[in-house]
Amino acid sequence: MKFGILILEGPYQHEASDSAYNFAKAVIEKGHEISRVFFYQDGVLNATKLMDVQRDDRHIQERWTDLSKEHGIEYIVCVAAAKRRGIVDEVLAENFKIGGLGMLTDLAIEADRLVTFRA
Amino acid sequence: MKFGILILEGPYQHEASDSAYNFAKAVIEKGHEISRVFFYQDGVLNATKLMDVQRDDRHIQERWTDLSKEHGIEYIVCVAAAKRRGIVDEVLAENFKIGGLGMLTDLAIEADRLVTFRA
Amino acid sequence: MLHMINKSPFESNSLEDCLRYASDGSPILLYEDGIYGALAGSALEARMKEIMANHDVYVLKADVALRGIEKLIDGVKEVDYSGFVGLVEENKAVSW
Amino acid sequence: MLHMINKSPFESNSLEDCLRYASDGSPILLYEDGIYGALAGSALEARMKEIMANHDVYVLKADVALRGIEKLIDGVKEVDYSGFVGLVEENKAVSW
Amino acid sequence: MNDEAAKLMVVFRTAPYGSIYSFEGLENVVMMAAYEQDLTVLFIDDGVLALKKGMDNAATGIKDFSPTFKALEPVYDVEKLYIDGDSLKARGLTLDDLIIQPEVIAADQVDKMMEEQRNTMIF
Amino acid sequence: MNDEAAKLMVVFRTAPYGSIYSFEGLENVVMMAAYEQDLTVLFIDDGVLALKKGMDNAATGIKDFSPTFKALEPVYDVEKLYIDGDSLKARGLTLDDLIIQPEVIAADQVDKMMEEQRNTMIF
Repeated sequence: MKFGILILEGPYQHEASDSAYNFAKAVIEKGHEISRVFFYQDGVLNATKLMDVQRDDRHIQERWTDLSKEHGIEYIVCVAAAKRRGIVDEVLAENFKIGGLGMLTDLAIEADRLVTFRA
Repeated sequence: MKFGILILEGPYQHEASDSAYNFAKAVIEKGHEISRVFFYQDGVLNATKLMDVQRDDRHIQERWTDLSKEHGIEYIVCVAAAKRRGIVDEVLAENFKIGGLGMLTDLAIEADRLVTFRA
Repeated sequence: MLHMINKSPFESNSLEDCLRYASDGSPILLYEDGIYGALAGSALEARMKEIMANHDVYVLKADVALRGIEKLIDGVKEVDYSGFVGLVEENKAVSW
Repeated sequence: MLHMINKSPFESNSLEDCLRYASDGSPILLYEDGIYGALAGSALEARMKEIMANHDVYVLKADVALRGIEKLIDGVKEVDYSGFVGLVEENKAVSW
Repeated sequence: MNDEAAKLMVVFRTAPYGSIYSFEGLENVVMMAAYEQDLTVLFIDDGVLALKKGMDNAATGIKDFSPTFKALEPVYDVEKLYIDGDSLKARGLTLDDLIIQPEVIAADQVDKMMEEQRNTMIF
Repeated sequence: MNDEAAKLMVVFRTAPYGSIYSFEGLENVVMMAAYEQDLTVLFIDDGVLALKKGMDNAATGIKDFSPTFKALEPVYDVEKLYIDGDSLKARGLTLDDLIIQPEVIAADQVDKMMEEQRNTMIF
C-alpha cells in the first residue's frame, strides 16, 4: 500500500510531528511505501537545521533526516507556508525540499491512504 | 502603570501574536509603559527576519520591529525555547534579543500587569 | 480577576473550565475565537445568559468585526483595544 | 472510516463532534491527549461506554504509557504503532 | 474533470482567524481545484463560521480571506460545496448569513461521503 | 524568601505531551524558584494529569519531564503546591495516583488566590 503523511504542526509545541514519525517508522516496518511526507502550516518548522536540542531530549529534525536517509522517503515543505514562517533554503536541513502546494494534491491522488497529523 | 506582555504562540498559525500587537499599541496610546515583551514557547518564532509575506497580508515580524523602534520597547526571546525551534542570533530580526528565561520572572515581578497571549 | 477567553465555546471547554474558578462578579473578556460565545440565537445563548447573571461579559470589537458578527446576545458589552487595556488597568488578568 | 482523535475530551469537543458524523460501526482511535477519554473511573466513563456500544474504541499504547495510564475502561482495545498502521490499512482515515 | 479523476474531499471544521487551519486549508483547496479532479468541499462545526458575511478586518490588520471562499465556485469551478445544517443552526446562523450557499446536508451523510473519497483532509 | 518578595503564581491546566504548555511551563517554574520570591504552583483541569505516576516514554522517545515535577519541593524549594480536587476526581484519579501530593483546594478558592498575586501565568 502507498501511504502519504501530512504534518500540520511544528516540532515540540505539539505531539503531531512525534506521532507522525513513529507512524512512519511503523509503516516502513510493515513493508509499505511512503510516497511522500508533506509539511504544511507550522509543519514546515520541522525542516530547520538550526534546531539545537538538549541532549536528554529527541532531536526532531535529525530524526526525520535520518529516517529519510535510511529509507529514501521524500520530504516536501510547502513553499507558501514556509515563506511566511521564515523557512527558506538557507536553513533547510538535509533531505528536506521546498516544493509547491500542488505536491500535496499529487500525494492525495497517489496515496492509498493519506494520514494527517495535526493539533 | 507598567505592563508586561507574554506571547506563547508563533506568527500566522494562531491569532495570539496579532492580539498582543494590537494590545501593545493600545497600551502605549493610553500612556502606559511596556516593561518588556517576552517571547516564549512557539512565541520565539515571531523573531525571525526570514519571514517573507505576501503583499496583501500583514508582516508580523516587521510590525513588531517597527513598534519597538518607534517606542523603544524591549523584546526578549527565550534562549531555551528558541534553541529547540531553530531561532538563533543569525536569523534574529532587528530589535529582538535572545535572553534567559529569568527575564520572564523579572518581568512578572516588575510589571503591574502581565498579560499572556496564547493558544 | 479579568478572565480572558480566546477559544470557541463550541469547540473548547475553556470558558466552562474558567467559570468553575471565577468568583461571582469577576468580568469575562471574550476575544479571538472566544467571541463566538456571544453569538445571538446560538445553542449557547441560554447558557451565556445564565453566566451573565453573575459576570459582566465583554467582547473585543475588533475580533467581532473581523468575523462578521452583527447580532450579539443582549447585555454583552463591546470594547475596543483601548477598552481592553482599561479592563486590565482595573483588574489583574489571566488568559485561559 | 477510522476516526482519529488526539485531543483530551475533558478540554476539547472533537470526540463529540466526530461522533455526530461517524457511522455506527466505524472505529475510533484515541491517541496523543485523546487517550484520556479511556481513563477508567473518570466522569466520562459512562459516556464512553455508550459510545462503545456503537464503535470499536482503540487507544495507542505508546501514548497511554507515556502518560502513565494503567486503568483503561473495559473493552477499550490497545494497539501499538504497528496496530495503528493496521487500522489504517483496513480503513480510510481522518484526523479530527 | 476526466474519467480517471480521483475523488478528494477537504473538510473545514475550524473557526477562521483564531488559527490558520481555515486559511491554509483554503489555499490548499484553491490548488486542488486546478488539478481537475473530483473535488468536494464540506463545512462542518466551527468551519461554517468562515463563510459569515460582513467580515471587516480594519481593526486587526489580519487578512480577510473570505473573498476566496466566495470565488470557489465562480472562479475556481469548485461545484461540490456542502454544509452541515445542524452546525449552522447551533451557531444561530442560516444560509442567508453566508457569502455562499453550499448544499445543506445532514450529519449522518458525512461518514459515507468520506468513505467514497480516495482521501479526505480535515482543516 | 525575603520581606519584599513578590507573590507570583503559575497554573498548570493543560495535559502533558500533547502540547508543550506543561513542559515549558515547568521550565519556567524551575527558573522562578531560583528567584526566592513567594511562588505558588497550582494544578487544575487537565494540568493535574502531568503528575500521574508511572510515565514511560520508551515507545515514543518524547522526554519524560515528570522527574522535574517531583523535584519541585525537595530540590527547588517550591513549597506552595496546590491542586483542584474536583479536577482530579473528574479524571478518576486520587492523590495516591500522583508523584507528588499537593494540597487539595476547592475550585472556588482559585480566583481569590489569583487576586492575591502580583501576577499569575496559566500554562
